[in-house]
Parts: sequence; C-alpha cells; structure tokens
Amino acid sequence: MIRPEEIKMSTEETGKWGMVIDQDICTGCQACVAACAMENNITFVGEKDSGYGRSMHWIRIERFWEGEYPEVKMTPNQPMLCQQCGSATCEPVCPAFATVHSQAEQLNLQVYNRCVGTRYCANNCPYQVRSFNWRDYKRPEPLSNQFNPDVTVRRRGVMEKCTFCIQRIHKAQDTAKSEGREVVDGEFTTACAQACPASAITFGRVDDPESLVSQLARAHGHGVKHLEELGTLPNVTYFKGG
Amino acid sequence: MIKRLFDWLKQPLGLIAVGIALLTLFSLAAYGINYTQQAPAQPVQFPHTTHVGFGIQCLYCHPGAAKGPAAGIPTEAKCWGCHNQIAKTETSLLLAPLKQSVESRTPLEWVPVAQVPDFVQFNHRAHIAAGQNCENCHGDMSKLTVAENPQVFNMGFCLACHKKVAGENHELLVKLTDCGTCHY
Amino acid sequence: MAGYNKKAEPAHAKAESHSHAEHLREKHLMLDPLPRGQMNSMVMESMYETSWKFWVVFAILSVIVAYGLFYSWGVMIAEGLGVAGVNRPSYWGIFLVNTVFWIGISHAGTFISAILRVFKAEFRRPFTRAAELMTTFGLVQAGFSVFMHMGRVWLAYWLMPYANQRMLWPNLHSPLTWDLLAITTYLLSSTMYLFLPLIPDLAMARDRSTGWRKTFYKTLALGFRGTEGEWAHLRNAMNIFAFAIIPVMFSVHTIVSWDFAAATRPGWNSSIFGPYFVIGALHSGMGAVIMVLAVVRGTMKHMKYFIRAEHFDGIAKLMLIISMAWAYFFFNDYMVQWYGGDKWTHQLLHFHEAGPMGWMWFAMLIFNIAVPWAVLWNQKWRSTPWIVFIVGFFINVGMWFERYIIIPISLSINRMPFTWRLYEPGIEIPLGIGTLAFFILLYMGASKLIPLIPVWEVEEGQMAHELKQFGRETVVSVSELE
Amino acid sequence: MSNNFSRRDFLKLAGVGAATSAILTGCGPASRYVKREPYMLMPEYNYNGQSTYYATTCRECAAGCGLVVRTSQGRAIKAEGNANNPLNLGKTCARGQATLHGLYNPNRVRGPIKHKRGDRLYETAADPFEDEFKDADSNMNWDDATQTVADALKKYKPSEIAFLMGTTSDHLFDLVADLSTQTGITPPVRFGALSMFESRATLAKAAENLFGESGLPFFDVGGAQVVFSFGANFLETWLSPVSYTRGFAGLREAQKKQRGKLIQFESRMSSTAGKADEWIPIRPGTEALVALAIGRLALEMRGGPLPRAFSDIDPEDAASKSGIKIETLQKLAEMFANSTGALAIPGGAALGQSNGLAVAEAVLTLNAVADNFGKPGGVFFSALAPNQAMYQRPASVKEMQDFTKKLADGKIKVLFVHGVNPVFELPAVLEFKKALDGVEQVISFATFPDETALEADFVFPDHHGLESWGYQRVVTGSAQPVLSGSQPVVSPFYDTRATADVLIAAAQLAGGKFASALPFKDEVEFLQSKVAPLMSEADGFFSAPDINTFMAYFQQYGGWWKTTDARLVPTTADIFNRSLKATEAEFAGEGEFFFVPFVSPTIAEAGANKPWLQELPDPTTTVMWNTWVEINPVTAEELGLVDDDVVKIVSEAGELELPVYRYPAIRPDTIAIPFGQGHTAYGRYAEGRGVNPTDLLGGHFNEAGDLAFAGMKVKIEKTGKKQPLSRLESMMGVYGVGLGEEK
Amino acid sequence: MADNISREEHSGQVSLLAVFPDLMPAADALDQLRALGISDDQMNVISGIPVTEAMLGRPSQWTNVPRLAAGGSILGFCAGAFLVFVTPYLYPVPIQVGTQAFVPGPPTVVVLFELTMLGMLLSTFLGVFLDSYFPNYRPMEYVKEVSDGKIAIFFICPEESKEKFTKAMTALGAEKVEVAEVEHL
Repeated sequence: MIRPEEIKMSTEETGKWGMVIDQDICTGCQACVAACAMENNITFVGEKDSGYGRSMHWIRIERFWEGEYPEVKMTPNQPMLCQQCGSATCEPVCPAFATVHSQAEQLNLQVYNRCVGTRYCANNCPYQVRSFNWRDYKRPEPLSNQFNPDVTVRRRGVMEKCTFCIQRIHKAQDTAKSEGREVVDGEFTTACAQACPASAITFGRVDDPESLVSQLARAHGHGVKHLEELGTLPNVTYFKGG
Repeated sequence: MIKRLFDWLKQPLGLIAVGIALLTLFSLAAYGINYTQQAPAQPVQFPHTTHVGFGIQCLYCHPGAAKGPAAGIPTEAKCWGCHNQIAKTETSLLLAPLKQSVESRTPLEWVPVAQVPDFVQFNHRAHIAAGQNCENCHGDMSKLTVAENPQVFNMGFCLACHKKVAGENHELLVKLTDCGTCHY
Repeated sequence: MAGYNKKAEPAHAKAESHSHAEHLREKHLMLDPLPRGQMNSMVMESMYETSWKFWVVFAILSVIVAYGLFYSWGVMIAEGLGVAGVNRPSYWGIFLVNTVFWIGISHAGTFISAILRVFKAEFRRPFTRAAELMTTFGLVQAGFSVFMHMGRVWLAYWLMPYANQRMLWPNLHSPLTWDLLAITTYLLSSTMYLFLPLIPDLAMARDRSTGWRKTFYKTLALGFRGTEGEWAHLRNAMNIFAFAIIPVMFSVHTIVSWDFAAATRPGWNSSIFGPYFVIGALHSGMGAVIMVLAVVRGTMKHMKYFIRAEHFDGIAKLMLIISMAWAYFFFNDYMVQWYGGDKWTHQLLHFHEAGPMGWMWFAMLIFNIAVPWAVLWNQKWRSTPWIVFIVGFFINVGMWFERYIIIPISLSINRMPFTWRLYEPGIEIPLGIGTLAFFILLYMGASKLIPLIPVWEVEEGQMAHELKQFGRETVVSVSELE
Repeated sequence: MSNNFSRRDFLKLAGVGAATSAILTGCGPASRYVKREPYMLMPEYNYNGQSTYYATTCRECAAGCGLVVRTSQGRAIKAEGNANNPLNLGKTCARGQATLHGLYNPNRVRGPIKHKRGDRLYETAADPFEDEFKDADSNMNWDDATQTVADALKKYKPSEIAFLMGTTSDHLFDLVADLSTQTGITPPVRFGALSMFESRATLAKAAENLFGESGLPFFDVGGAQVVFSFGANFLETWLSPVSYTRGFAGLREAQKKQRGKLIQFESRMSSTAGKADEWIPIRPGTEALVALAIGRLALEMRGGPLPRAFSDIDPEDAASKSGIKIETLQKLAEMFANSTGALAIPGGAALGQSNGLAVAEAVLTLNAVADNFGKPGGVFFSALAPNQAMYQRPASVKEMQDFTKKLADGKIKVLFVHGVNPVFELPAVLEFKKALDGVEQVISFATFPDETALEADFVFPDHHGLESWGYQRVVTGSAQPVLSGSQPVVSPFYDTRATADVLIAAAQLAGGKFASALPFKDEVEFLQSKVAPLMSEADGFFSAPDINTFMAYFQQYGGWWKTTDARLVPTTADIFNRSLKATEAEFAGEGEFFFVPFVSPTIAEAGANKPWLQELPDPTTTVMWNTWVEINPVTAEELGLVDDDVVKIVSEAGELELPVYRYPAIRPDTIAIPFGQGHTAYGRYAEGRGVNPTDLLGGHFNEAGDLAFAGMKVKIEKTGKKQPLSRLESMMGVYGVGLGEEK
Repeated sequence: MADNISREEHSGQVSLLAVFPDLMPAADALDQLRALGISDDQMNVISGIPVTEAMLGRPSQWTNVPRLAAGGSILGFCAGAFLVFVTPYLYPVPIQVGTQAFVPGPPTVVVLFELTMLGMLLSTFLGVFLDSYFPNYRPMEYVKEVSDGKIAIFFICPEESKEKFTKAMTALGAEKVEVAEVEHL
C-alpha cells in the first residue's frame, strides 16, 4: 500500500489533454454533434423531450444574436462541451464518487456504474454540459447495431457527459504501447475534431509545447477560457477571432 | 442466564427478532443457491482438458487475446481444420453439433462464461503484454471440460491484481486504479 | 406539595364567580388540574372513540397514498425521471422542494419539545408529543421525497457510509453525504426522543386496554413500571436529548442549506443560507404545529381541555417572532445578493420578481411576512384556533413557495444563457400530494394508537403550579420539582 | 491487403450477435445468457473485438465525400471521413455521420415486394419510439423480381421505358446510360431536391452563356481575400458543403497575413450569412442590380472606361430598389475593388427567381472586375471526374415537368425509380403522383419505404450505400479529378440486392440487345470495366499493372484521383462586352411576403428518417424534429404573432400550416421555410413530422428552366392554434422571452 | 438501583406492595420500613410521575445513562474520525475530486459533529434500555392505580413477618397491601 504522504494531487494549472476551438471558423454545421452522438452511443430523445431541455448532446453549439434587424449579427458559434476542468466543481459534490478526477489522464471522469442520479454534479457545472438519462430512451433494433462497443450504453437515471473520447485515448495509448512508442500528436483525435469540416476543433496534449494545440494556442494568442474566473481551470480554449 | 435468554425470546419482541433472524438466514441461503448456479448449457460439451492435453496453446484458438480486446471464440473453420482430418469426428456424438454446424453453415451459439459487466472496458492485449497468463484469470483449463469461470470477475478481483502488479510504482498504481482506466 | 394531594375542583366543572383566580384557572391548563385517573381516561377515550368521519377521511387518504405515492413512484422508477418535470438546467425540482419542506416541518417538533423543555416554558407540556410526532412523520416524508429524487433509487444504499468490495467509501466531500448523515442522525434521534417520554404513557395505556391494543402497548411499553430507577434513567436521558438534539436540529437544516450554498451557482452561493434555512424551517414548522393542534382540538374528544387558547397564543407569539426573523434573514440575503452579486445574480433576482413565476415570489412575501404580521399582533385573533390555522396554512404555502423559488426557479438561470429553461412539474404533483396524504395518514393513525397527550408531563406540570396570593393579587407560581 | 478472398463471402458470414452492445445495467441482469456466434471463416487479419476500417463513399448527398467506416464484428460502428479523398480530406458533415442511422434504420424495405400502389410498406406506430412496428414482409423472391424487370424491358418499346435516378453521377447512372445508348430506351433522368434548390441548371447555363462552354463553376473560396456571395449558402448545403467549408476555413485562416472577409447577400440569414462579416438583407429579386451596381462602382473607383456589361446599371436605382444604402454599396464596391483576391458567388435562392439566369450572369461577370478567372481565389470550371467526358447536370424542374407530362400522357409505360423520391421532392403543382397513373408499371429500387416506393407496383430494394459497390463522381469541390469508390462495409442486413445486379441479370434474361448492352457477370465486373481505363492514366494517386490489384487499391483508398489540379480556366475574352439585362425578378402570387424555401442543412432531402439528424438542432434556429416558418419579430408583432403560433401560409399553389419562429435575421417582408420534413411515409421517424414547403411552390421557371422557387409571394393567415417547437436554445436566454422584460 | 434479586436466592422471603394515595404517607411508610429493618435496597417506589428521591427521602438513584452517553459520543467521534481520516486512504489511490484535499478541512468538522451526536444520542437511548432492563415483560401487570396518581411501595420482607408489615402499612394509610410478583426491584 502506498503511504498517504506519497500521494500527489494534480493541481497544476495545465492539464494533460486539451482542446482549442476556433469560433471564427466554426460554421455551426452540427457535424461534431452528430459525430459525438455516433461515437459515444448517445441516445436521441424525441421531439417533446428535446424541446424541454432533455436532449442528450454532449456538445452543443451556442449562438446568440447581437443588435436588431437590419444590423443584427449572429455571435460566433460556440461549441460548448465538458471543459474537463482541472478543478471541477462537479466532482466534490457527488456523494458516490461517480464523477472523479482522473489522476492518470487529468480528465473529469463520469463513472456510469457508480452514478445513483442525484444530479448534483449537473447543477454545479457552470457550463451546463452534463446530460442526464431521464428515461430509457429506445433505440429499436436494428439501430442498436450501431453501438460503439468501446463505450458503455447508459440507462435511465445515469448522468453522462463528454469524455474527450477517452476510449480513443486508451486505444491510442494501447496501440502505441504495443508498438513500443509514445502516442504521437495527431495520431488520434476526438470524434468531434475528426469530423469538423472547418477543422475548428483541435485536440491534443496541452502539456506538450510542440503539440498542435499548444502551437495553435500560441499562434492565436488571444484564447478565452470560459468562466475562468470561477477557478475551474478549464482545458478548452476558445478563439473568438474576427 | 440461558433461561433468561429463552424467556426473553418468548416475549413478543423476542419473537419478532427470531423471525427477522430466520428471514435473514433464508434469504442468504436463497441468494447463495442463486449465486452458485450451474454453468449454462453449451452447444458442444467442449473438452478443454483434452485440447490442452494435446499441448495446444490457448492463443492458437483464442488469438485475439494477444492482439486486441477480445480473445474471441475460434471460427468453425479453425475447428474443422483439425477435426475433418480426425476419423472420430465422423462418429463422435460429442462432435455431432460441430459437424452439423459446419455442414449447414450455421454458427454454433456459445454462451460466454468469462464476462465482465457491460460498463467495464476490458482489453486482453494489455494484460497479455503485461505478462499475465491466461490461467491467472481463467483458471487451469487442463482440468476443465466445459469452460467455467473460477471466479466472478468483479472489481475486487481486478483491483487486487492491479495493486499487486503496481507494487511500489506509484505512477503505475495511479494508472491501474484510475476509474477511467476501465469505466467509460 | 399542596397541588398534588389537593385535587382542586376543576374550574370548568363549576365556576360561578368569575374571580381572577377562576379566570386564571380557566385560561391555564396547568392551574386547572384534574385527577390523574380522569385525565388518563380522557386520553384513552380520545384514542378509542372514532367517528365514521375519521374512517371516511382515512379511506380517502389511503387511496391517495396508494395512487399518489406508491403507484406513481412505481411508474417513475420503471420509466425513469422523464415522467417528472426535471430538465436541463432545472435538474432538481419539487422532490427536493418537498424534502426541504418536510425537513423544515420536522424542525418544529424538536423546537417545541427540546428548546421549550430546556427553557422550561410550561405551556409546552400538552403538545410536545403532537409536535414530536410531526418531526418523525415529517422526516419520513422527507426521506420519501429525497429517494424519489434519485435517478437510480434502487442503488440508494450506496450512499450509506460503508465500503464496497474495493474499499471505496462514500465521498465525504459531498454536501449530500453530510446531509445523509445529518438526516439519519436527526431521524433516529427525534424518533428516540419521541419514544422516551412516550414509554410511561404507553404503560398507562397498557393498563387500561384489552385485546390487540393491550399486546401493542405492552410490547411498546417494554415493561415500564414506574420504579424510581426507571424514572431516573428516563429523566436523565430526556435531559441529555433535550440539550443534544438542539444542535443536531440546527445542523440538519444548515447542512440542507449547504446543498445549495456550497454550489457554484448564482443566487445559491450565500453564506446566510444556513440560519436563513433554519429560521425558514421553524417558520413552516410552527405553522404546521398550530394547524395540527387546531385540528386535534377540533376533532378529538376531550382535547379542548388539554389544548387551550393559551397554547395557540403562545405558539402564535413564537410564529410572529420567527416571521420577523425570517423577514430579517430574507432581506439580509436579498440585500447582499442585490448589492454585490454578479450579472448572473442580478439576472436571477430580476427573474424571481419579474419572471413568469414572479407571482410566486410576491405570494411568498405576503404569506410569510404580511399575513402573520397583520394577524398575529392581535391577542384575540392569535388565540382563535381557526384564525391561526389559516395563518399557519398560508405560512406553509409561503414557505413551500420559498423553497420552490430557491430550487427549480433559481436553477432556471445560470451562467449559460443558452440553456435557461423553466421547470414544469409532472409526476411530482401526485407524488407530492401523496407524501402530504401519507403524513396526514400516519398522523391520523398515530392519534388513534398512541396517547397524543403526555399525561404524566401534564400532571407533573399541574403539580408544580400553584396560585398564590400576593396581597390582593392572585399570581401563578411555579415550583421547580427537580 | 489481398483481394483474393471474396469479401462478400466473408461479410455474409459475419452473423455475430449483438453481444457487445448489451446494455449497462445498474440492477438489471448482467448479460449472463448472451449467445455469441463465432465467424464461420475469418480473414487472417481480423480478430474479434478489433475494428476493421473500410473506405467507401458517402451517399447522403451527391457531393461524393470519401468515408472510412469503422466496423466491428460485421457491424458498422462509425463513419469517419476518408483523409485520402481530396474532396473532404477526412472530414464529414452531420449527414455523413448519420449515414449509419440509414443503414440500421428500423424502417427499410426488407426484400422485393409486389404491392398495390398506395399500400403501406410498414405499419405505423403511434409513438415512433415504441418497439412495436412491422415492416412489410417481402412477398416475392429475387428470381421473380429479376424476371419482372426483364419482362418489363422486353414487353415495352424502348421509348416507353424510362429511368428516373438521383442527382448522383455514379456507376448505376453509367450503367443505365450505357443501356440507354445501346438499346434506345429513354435516357435516364437525374433529379434531386438539392439540385433544385441549388439551381444548378441556371449556374451551368450562365457559365455556358458567359464562357462559351457548359460546366459547373468552381469558386476557390479558400484562396480569396473578399468573398461576395449572392444567395449561395455554401456552408450548409450548396454543391459540396464540406469542401466549401474547408474553403471558408482557409478564407479565415489566421495564419494568413490578412483574415479574409465574407459578405453575404440574401434576404434570410443562413449559416453562411451568420458567419459572414456582413450580411446584406437584400430585397429579393434585386441581386442582379446590386451585383452590377457594385461592379460599376468598383470599376469607377479604379477609373478607366466603363465596359458595356456595366454601363446600363444605375447604382442609385439599384440601391433604392434593393433596399441597400448607396453608401453601403459604395463601401462594398470599394472593398471589392481594392482587394487583391475578390470573388463573387451566385447561387441558391438568388438564382431560383424569374431572373435567376440574369443574376447568375451578373454575379459571374462581377468576377471579371476582380479579374480572378482561373487564378487562386477565383472562378474555375470544376475538374471533370476521371472517367467523365463532359459535365452532365441533373434535370431542371422544367425538364422534370416535361418528363412528368410524358408520364401523365401515357408515353412512358414502365418507370424505374432509383435514388430519388419525386413524389416528395417535386413541387406538388407538378402532380407527379397523379402522373404515375399514366404509367403501367412503376418499379422502385428504394432502400427505404419512401413516398415514391409507396406509389410503385414493385419495390426491389437496393442495398444501403454502405452495403454496396460502386463509384461516384465528384462533380465539384475538389481541384483534382476524383472518382470516389464504394465497397460494402457490412453484409446486407436485409434481403436486398444491388440494382446494378438486378439490371444486369434482367438484361441477360431479356436477351437480345439488352443482353449485349450489359455483358457482365455482375456489378463488380461492370465496375471493373469502367475503372480499368484509369490504369493507363497518368498522375494517378496510385497505379497498378493489373486490374485486380488496381481494384484492390481502389477499394483500399476509397477511389481514384489525380494528384494534379485539373480545374479548367474559363474563357473570358469578351465577358465585359456582353450586354447584361439588369432586371428585377417578378414574383408570382398575391401575398405581401416574399417566400424563401431553403434546404434544412441537417435533414436535407433524405435525412428525415434518421433520428439523430432529426435531433440535431438547426444551425440557425436550433429547432429539432419539426418545420417552422421564420418571420421577422417586427412583422410578427404587426401580425400579432408570437413564437409557436401556428399560421397558415397561402400561396397561389397551395397552403401549409406550421408554427412561427420569430427569426431576428430575416427581412420583415420575407418569410422562410426549411425543406426536408413533411413526409407521409419514409419510416417512423420521418412520417407525419412537419410540412413540406414544396407544396407551396408554383410552376414558375427562370430562363434556364430552374424552378423559381424563391419567386413567390405568399400570405399569412392566423389559425389561433399553437404548436410548441422543440428548440435547443433557450428562448429566455437567447431572446429574453419570459425573463420579465421583452427584448 | 437495587440489584437483581431472584426469588430462589431469597426463599423464605416475600415481596409486598403497599399502595398509598399520596406522597406524605408514602414517605412515612418508607421511614417505618427502615425502622422495621428493611434496608433501602430492599424497597422501591413506583409512581406515575417522576418523583424525586428527595421527596420521599430515598437515596439517590444510580444511573449509567450520562456515562453511556459520554462513551457513545466518544465512539461516534471515533467512527467519524475513521470516516474522514481513514476511509479516503483505503482505496488504493485516494480519489481526487476537484482540487480538494483527500481529507477536506471544513467537511471533516461536519462529519465529526454529526457522528458524535449520533453516537451520543443512540447510546443514551440504549442506556435507558440497559439500565432499566428493557424490554422486560416479566411483571405482566403493574399496579394500575399508580398511573392514576397513587404511590406504590414495594419491599421484601421475611415470609413470617408478612402480617406485621401489612398491618404497619395499613396503619400508615396504605389503601391495600398485597403480595406482588416482581422479578427485580
């Protein structure tokens, strides 16, 4: 057993995995939303529930309006997903340790099988990016053939959220390990970044200064982290552009 | 003293206590019986012991274990590769389902016995690569006919081994006990 | 010891001259003693005599409970929480409103029986049990409500402080875990605190009953006889309870408030929430006690002797004070949020007042402040059971509104305007009505099964009270019996 | 990878139970008695639990993006972009992602069916989320089906046989075209709602008029500095959205010295206008005037003589007619004139008006001001796909009207329909459904039970795109000539058969010139015959000495393409000397509102049966699962309408009832309705959802024969009904509705 | 509290119960009993309300309840301490939530407080049970009149002097004196 004093906590400002999103080129086309749903076995909920704030998207594209016609402008599309905070407010409030900080991957984990559905984490998420399985939404045969075997299919009463496609992280790490090397930047990416036709989403190691995300962050130089003032240490950087 | 206890037990409250105790015992027993159910019926009473006895390596029939997440059940072509050269195949009652399956080109329906719950993502490759032997989890197949699992694959079983393997290597222990390593 | 053996003639038996002393006797139960045996039989009769109306109400409530609570809950467990009104962003809804509400109700019992006992407020004596019963039954409803709230209620036991096979214990960082510990502590201790003073009365009932009731009381009375030793242990224990349960009570609602105050949300992150919630709990609890007493006095036999205007007057005075305190805390919270809050907080405050549920915000203020302040100043009004019943009712509605505003309405507004959405209750309504009906049902059942008046406490009080003549003035004097 | 084993055999055997997809249970039973069926045979490289990736082509629209589909144990798990394909470079749009919901759709045609026209092909479930439903059973076998096709070919004169196909320029089109040229049957007609709303015919005609040759222009958005787009909604659905989105990202790329600007002229703000630096809410019908005015102002700023093309326009007049301030026009002209890489794009609703051809010509001519033809950031002709001789555009609606008339008049005795759903997609005024009464035999090859399949006598279902072989030409969007290749990534889920196989087999059965026209064993042999000539072409992405290896590479890489830029430079010698008619469009109908139908970017023409596409919020309104009408809030207030009020939209051709969305970025005199919903069949997720705006369209055409779909005026009538729209956005947070103060 | 006296140990002795209408005669009777040689631990008083020992001149009753309460609170505190300080480290690597320490500061106080109180109140309650031999259904009846406000004195005297004691009690105002079936005092 490891002695308590040997245990380190991750409180560093930079996490491990991170994302940069260029809102200037995001066209709001929803390809990321669809890709995410397909990759992560996200269920659709139907017209009534989706209109009542129960859609299960792990990533949503926000847009607002500025001004009045004819000077009206659409604000830059803002894909909003779990920010994988370094100091996540969702984590401490779960009584069952169902949402915890991965010390290995520096991600916010959602452990579905631990979740009892108090929904405290979702209340406490300032980004409102958690979705709850309000029902056992049906995906009748043969739609269920499409399920990704690498991702758990969630049932009613369980909270879920973006995982940064942790199954892809594991797969890449496993492949790299079997080939006796480290994971190379760009070797894999999340489903949303992979699909994005404008390449507005970039995913990679933020703790590696040579990775594409780090390079982009430096090149743009004016990235915004949402609600950073709350001290959540989010790992998603937004470029407003324009 | 004992008399007092008996007297007390005859009280209404005592009777309730006795009732609760009996119920508890009964449910425990029912649970135990349920827990140790018989292994499910398999299409072929496959004798692992014979095959292992011939010196066939596990990975010969279950090659996926070294390469990917699932060890896999051998294709019938693989079974047939040997068995169509064995005279016994024609006559053996045990092998009749295999023969029939190959001839009618309908796959056999095996019932997996070594399973983890659906919310656990298990990868054979990593475990084999880490030097684990099949029998560490699946038991000694040279003594078994139809496969049965020597233990329930619950998290305690996994974690005990992970802890042991990590030893004093803190970084490895963190990785091997991280919730996100298996649950996503 | 004059009071003990004198067995003065009851004032209501014959009172020709309305002297001051007579007036005092009429007013105060403690000065109007009856022989113990007579009080015993009055209490026994109140349990035994049941009108058909009782059974009609009982049957209706049973149907409501069966449908509203058990059937609806079953449906919700089978279908998922989708049948309720919770959504993004209002992940919490009426279930938690009800939880907080019922925990609030339960605070009155402890307040009356513990704090008033500690401070030797003699008017508490006849209704401590009635109030304590509310505590226990209210907590039962709170438990129901909080379990309804859970997405996978069949796994609720995972929150218990025990380890799974991997030595993973519950997360003690979570306010919900504290909540669980606090509510469990409170439920257990208030039940024990209800039971301890009940033992002598159960023993009394045991000696005066036959049939199944005899068995029932005998079982529950545990063989209490009234020996010196038994009394001594009981007295000691009750004193310990009276002192210890007060901080537990305060902690429970404070921790409930932390479920909200500890969250990173506009409108919730407030340090005043602890005392604000405690006072709110007492506010609704006192309202509920006075309602229950009015009903008990009006419907049960002989209760007009035990529960008198002085009791309504006393509780109503407390209500008035608590209402003022609540108003103070409300304003304190509002002022600070208004002055120092960020833009989201301002948006939320504005939403409270001017949003689609603004009527509820104003109703809350009227019911919780305006109504008690307008009515309870008047001694005559506050001594009239039906008036205080109505005031109590308004306060309870107002306090339920307060929790509704704090939970689903405040959750509608967050830092992500793209997700703002109003909450519309669904199956919460039958379930909420079901818990209310179940509370009443339990109370009705209890009123027929256990002595609602702690006779020995009343007798003890009557022993201690005496009318004394100071010159021309007759005054009440109270002796310390311990 | 070897091509020696037959993948089809392998796929056929992949009957693996859905064991891996068992469901997370908290309390439910663990999957204790799940059965697992091993493969009978398994290729050496494949292991259980390991994914296999197959390159193929997306069939959700006609663009032809390459996909790589991840499969696991015989099931397709995830569609990803094919990074090798020059068209999409590894990217996909939302519709491409959801293609698996087509493959595994709960309502597909499960086998060949003979049925009475109008009979349902599946039982409707009251709640589409309930399990209980039933697809119609197959009631014939494929031999009989093939015989039926053969009989149809033999029985009628070649001129009485017609094929109606989708927009896609694919191998099946080639097959039918070959059949047509060699047997004399009516040449195949291609049509799709997307091409209708894109006004492809107008664009091609304008190019022909200006440059002397027909072809689909290619606009190099990525290389430009300033893009003026007149109605071209290239980020959502126009021509090749994935490729144009990449172009847009290039325009905006911060690594460039200067961030490119986009100016969008349209009456209703689309996603493209939303992303634009400036949205000019131009009065519908005045695009030509504005384009010419900008051109004239720009040329005047530069000085020098004014060419003939721009001499007739009066900018002041254009400004007043279009509702754009003259200062704005001058500012825009200045921007256009001073930019080193200006580009003007005509498209979409701007062309779907009575003067659409004039608009297209005016905007294309505007490019002459920037002198960008054939230059980076300018206008090209799209490269012709590898085995393509000339650009063949899909039919315009005018041509479809003629075709429909032929059907109605009984000149066509047997109609084969594949890849298109004309009953749903064509404007109701064309009365296609009624015209089918004039056809003796309608044979549909529909994969899904769509409206047209319902009206057919026989439904001989084709495979889903992911189950089938083929290739698809990339008509535009890539600088290189691209032939995207398809291969089955999973074995067919139902008893379906490739239409090419059916036609080949039927042709053999029919004998005679039919048999000699299609002398192939099966579809794959036909494909090889078409792909084989590419082996000898230069600059290929790969080459191989023999056809088997070549085909293996073709499958492995998902097609074949050249590595060289083959875009054509338009001939623009006398472009300035043409006289351009600067007219305003004429609008049909009595109403006071311009009507702009647009294609829903998430649902498009065929996405309505895919539940995840239904649940994708519309990029501009965030509405899910329904159709809405966009009305400017000011207009709505005047009419006394609020969100979710159901209104009746009345045009000269028809009327629709649908809920209001108060859309802040639309002209007050314009309303807009998305196209994509309003199905009366097409599976449980599509049926009975929303309305179809083509019901409002009248039969008016522009000079190029494209439908003047944006050339209508309509009336709005209140109904007093309410129908809440399902939105992702918060009406409180985004619009301030219900916050206590109305914004 | 008098020790448990079983009848076997006291053969030749009889338990008598004298019922008095009021406190004063009962106090006098107790004095009389002492004078007759019955020690304090051979007698007991049964009442319907808590009567203090001083009122009847009886020695103070020994009760363990406060001690048990104190002990229980210590146990509860220990349980709380175990929960907050030990359980996070029982999982192989403590689970990190947010950036809070594995043993968080203020929440520790909350858990310690709640469990201390729980331990204390539970043990108080159980203390009453233990000290009073609850539940105990042996003397099936107790004197019904006691709950009507009478005072009963219960004492053990030699069998042979039963008459003498009965008379003495009656003389002091006992309403009735009878043999009682009581297992312990």
